[in-house]
Amino acid sequence: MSPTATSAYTRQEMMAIATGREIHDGELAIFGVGLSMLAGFFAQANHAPNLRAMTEGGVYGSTPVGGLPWGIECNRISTNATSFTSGLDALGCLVGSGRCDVGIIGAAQVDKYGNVNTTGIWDGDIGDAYRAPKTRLTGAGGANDIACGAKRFLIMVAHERKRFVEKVTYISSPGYLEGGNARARYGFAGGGPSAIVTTLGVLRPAPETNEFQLDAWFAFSSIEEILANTGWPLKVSAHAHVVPEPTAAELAHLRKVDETGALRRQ
Amino acid sequence: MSPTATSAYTRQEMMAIATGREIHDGELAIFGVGLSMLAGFFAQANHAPNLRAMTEGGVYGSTPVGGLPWGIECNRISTNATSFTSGLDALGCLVGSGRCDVGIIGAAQVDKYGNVNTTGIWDGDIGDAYRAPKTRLTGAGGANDIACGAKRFLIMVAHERKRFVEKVTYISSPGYLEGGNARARYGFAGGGPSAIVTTLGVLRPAPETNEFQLDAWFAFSSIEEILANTGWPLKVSAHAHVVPEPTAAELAHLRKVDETGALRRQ
Amino acid sequence: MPPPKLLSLAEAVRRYSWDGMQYASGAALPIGSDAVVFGRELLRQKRKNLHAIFHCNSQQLNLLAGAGAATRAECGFTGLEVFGFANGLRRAVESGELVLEDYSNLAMPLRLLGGALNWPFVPATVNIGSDLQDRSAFAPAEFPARSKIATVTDPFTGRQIGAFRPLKPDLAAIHVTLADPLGNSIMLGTEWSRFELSRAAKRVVIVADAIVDQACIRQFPNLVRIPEIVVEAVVYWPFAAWPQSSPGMYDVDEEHMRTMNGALATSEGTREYVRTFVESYRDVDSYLDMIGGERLALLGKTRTAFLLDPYRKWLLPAAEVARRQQDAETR
Amino acid sequence: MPPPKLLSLAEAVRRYSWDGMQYASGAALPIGSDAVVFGRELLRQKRKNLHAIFHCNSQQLNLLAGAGAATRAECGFTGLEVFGFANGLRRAVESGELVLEDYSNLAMPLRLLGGALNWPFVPATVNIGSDLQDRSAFAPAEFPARSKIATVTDPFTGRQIGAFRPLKPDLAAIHVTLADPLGNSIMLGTEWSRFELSRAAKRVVIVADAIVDQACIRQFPNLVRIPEIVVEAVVYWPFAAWPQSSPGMYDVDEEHMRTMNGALATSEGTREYVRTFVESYRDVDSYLDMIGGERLALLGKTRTAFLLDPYRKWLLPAAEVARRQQDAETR
Repeated sequence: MSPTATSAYTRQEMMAIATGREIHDGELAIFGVGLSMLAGFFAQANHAPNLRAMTEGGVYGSTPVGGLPWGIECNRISTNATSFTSGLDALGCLVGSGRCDVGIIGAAQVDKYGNVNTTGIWDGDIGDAYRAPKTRLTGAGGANDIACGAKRFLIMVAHERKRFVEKVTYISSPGYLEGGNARARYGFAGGGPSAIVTTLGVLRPAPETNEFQLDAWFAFSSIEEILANTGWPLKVSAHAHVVPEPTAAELAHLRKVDETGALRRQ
Repeated sequence: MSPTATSAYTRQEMMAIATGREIHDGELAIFGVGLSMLAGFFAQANHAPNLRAMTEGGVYGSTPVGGLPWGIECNRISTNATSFTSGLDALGCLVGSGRCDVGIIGAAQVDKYGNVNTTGIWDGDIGDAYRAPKTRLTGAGGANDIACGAKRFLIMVAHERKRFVEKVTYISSPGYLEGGNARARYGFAGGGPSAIVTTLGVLRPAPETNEFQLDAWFAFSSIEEILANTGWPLKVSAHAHVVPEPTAAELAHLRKVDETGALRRQ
Repeated sequence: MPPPKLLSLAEAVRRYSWDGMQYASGAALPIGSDAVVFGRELLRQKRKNLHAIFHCNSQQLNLLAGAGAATRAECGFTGLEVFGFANGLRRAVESGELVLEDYSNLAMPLRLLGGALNWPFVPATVNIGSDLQDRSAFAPAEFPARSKIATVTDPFTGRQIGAFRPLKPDLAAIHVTLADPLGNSIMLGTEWSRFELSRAAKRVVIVADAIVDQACIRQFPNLVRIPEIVVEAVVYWPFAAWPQSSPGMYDVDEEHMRTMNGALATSEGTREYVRTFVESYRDVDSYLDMIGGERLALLGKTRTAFLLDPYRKWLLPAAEVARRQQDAETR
Repeated sequence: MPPPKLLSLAEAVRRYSWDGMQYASGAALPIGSDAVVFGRELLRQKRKNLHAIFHCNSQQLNLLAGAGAATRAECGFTGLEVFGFANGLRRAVESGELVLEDYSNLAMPLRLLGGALNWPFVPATVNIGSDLQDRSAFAPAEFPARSKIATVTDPFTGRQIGAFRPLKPDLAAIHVTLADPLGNSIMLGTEWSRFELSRAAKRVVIVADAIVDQACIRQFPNLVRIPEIVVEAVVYWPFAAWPQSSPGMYDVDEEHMRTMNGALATSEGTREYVRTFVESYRDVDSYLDMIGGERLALLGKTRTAFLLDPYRKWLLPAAEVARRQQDAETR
């Protein structure tokens, strides 16, 4: 638990709430499994009642019941849907097309330009010829499609030095690539990552360069702690500030969504 | 009515039965509206009980009830379907893909290479610049997709000189184009028209050239009558023969399908 | 829970249509499900220079073309199936009042799918090698008309195929059998290309024969192929496809199909038809009176009625729909 | 009326699978509907060198990979969602026993759609500009790996996009909730990409949790997204997706998801798992006994059970299914 004045909450809960605050009422939003789903449905419960939420499974109009769904198609989220279609519909017609306002994805590794690796961990560079990773991860899933197509997307990731690297070994989902307007080369429908929300704070891309810099820290963290846990020389925004702590209402809404307390386990 | 020995039947009925005889049991077949649907479901009723019939509407597993359906989606054929999907599924996944064994289409104009015009009638050639036809017809519909994708297709058309032309003014649905293996230029999944079944007889493509020639006449017609009603110098196959007349069973099956007697009106 | 989207037909047309727009409807078939009544309202509100995107012609396009409201159209099929040629459309094309661009019945849904997926082009293995590819009514001087259906080289084999232009109509009026007040929609009978159209169009207005309680939607989510997230407004209008049919609801009105198409063969007949069957009613009730109770009863006695049985208990009474529509409109 | 296609699982695997084939399943999600039991039977019949096409990994691919039966795979997602990494697949990839080609969750259904439509390539506006496009496990020396995801030029704008290779698996084993004896199939819950797969695969075997009378199919034709005309055989197998879930039928078996994935982390554990949960049963009954009546009852108490209610009255009793299966097999 974090040592703060207000009611105790975990770093994961702060991360979920900070992510949820990035999502606005009425938006068309897509969530992945786990943390990202909790953050998204927290937003819907707390301040975005008209959020048009979906999962890449093509599950529409539902809200999880009985706790964190085991997957985007889990019965916990399929039990009160208004529509079931398909992955091609959700990720293609609604996300890859550029129609979706915001998506939330996770990362095993993220770099200074918001490129995400969820494919594997290699010992050093992959090299000219592709080779299997030392540690195989979960692959791109729908995150690549969200990163290419959603008008903007949020990256949720535990703030650890090994995860925040100068350059990811493998780009599973494109951020700003080499920075600047490198994305333009590919004509992506989507605009790129608008924020990296971590267990310690919030990073946002700098104008022009699109290099991520420290925008805000949490009440329980600090600029120093964040710099120490970032694997590249992280720039600090001139307007860096502390993120307001969760309100009692926010915590209540989050914990209602996180019925099984996934975010309260340390 | 035709002046034949056996029970009276119309030229249209003979055309429908001759067309139906081209369809084999177990095939995946697509029928258009009107005559083509009657010929197809006659085949199913008469000799192809395991025919897998569909319409381009994505209507599967049904047989018309209450007479000739007004359209491929008419309630008369929608009332006992086992599956409804879409035009993209029927014409794309099942026909354009090359999966469908046989299709039946109609024609306003057909030429010596089996090219079909259902788009319009012009006064003379269209010319270099496109212009609206003097008489606008129904357009290509699904016939172009059947002509491109079905393994083979049958053309049903009233045998009149104005309809059988050296070269159609406008190719709505490709036959053998300029003949020979001209179709190969476009890599069509389908093989082209296997027969033109008319109110007077049956035309089939000659080997190599793929020019249609007279293969068979009906008991009530003759080589002379067919030549006189064809707008190009029609070659006669060395094996030209008379088509066996409808059997009592065939007529019974056809008239069961053609409940409202569409084919018996002259 | 988002607000209900029930709107009157007149209000929906006022809000979401304009002169010169690219207007798509029903992704319809000529005999079946199509928002024909939406086309009638477009005429009542004097919309003109419409660029019509119709997978197939229907009595709606036949009427809009015959009355001179549509001046451009893109279609796969332009007849009325067993009811013959579409006289209104035919007359407009032959007179040059309407410019008609021809495609096939597979090309149209593929172009809508391409719009839905926001692709720059759609691979074409049909329509190529025919005058559908070589001739363009929109670019008549161009031969072969490669700005209509281009050629593209398969990067894996070097083989040349065709490329369609994707479609993204400004507005789609989509007829469905059942919708809830939010726009979650159930179609009975073939979808034809209503699924692709609902994702391709910039805006979607649902025109439903009946409104159901959301409990029906949650009981049959796999039937809800058009979810509310892609819907702007829901119009309740019984017999909205008349004289065409709606599986589970009513059969095609054979007599009026002929009457209507006969009238559309001449401009006089069309003016008379518009006076009698377009401008004559004030609301749903007077629209139904115009068709006539006896005929409505007859058309409703469809063999397909059993298809509606699983959903009947959730049908909202007209009064309840009216109440919810008022709530929605006065927000 | 075509003959029924009911086959025993063993017979279906004997007839339609072979070593080295391109095998696709469920177009599944890791927690949900997938023909997991078909994968168990592939192991029982010692199939090997399978080239697996799985939109997402599932416990089936996790098992086939962990047991060494699959040596190549193409996937969009390779984890087990909240259950973590797929240990069997992971071990096979890290050891080099299985070569895994990575795509995204949109790329896979688009490639299946391309196969279904028999396109030479599919336009790609995702996966480009990332290592999904530049790196290929099947062509490791090639960088950038344009034989995997090529570039193609839009003929209308000259803009470059990507091009996917279409997929046409030799066999698809597709899990559905309900099927009639001919193969007309109803899915409850997301289709994910079962629709596209059913058209892309050269052969389709349906694995259904329950068999319904055709009257059910004719009552709900719009739910029948996989019609019998694309189906070779129908296998009746209750709890066919276990330990995964089947909406309307049963929940995910959380404990066995962990047990199974735990076992697949080592080759010893995998051998033990195969002995205990793959080779141990003789038929449906002993398969259900293996899971255990108490657990079956618990899993069957799913919140989603109401989704099955409209169809319950048409469910065929096991004995009746067995009888019809015998008829079909002895033809």
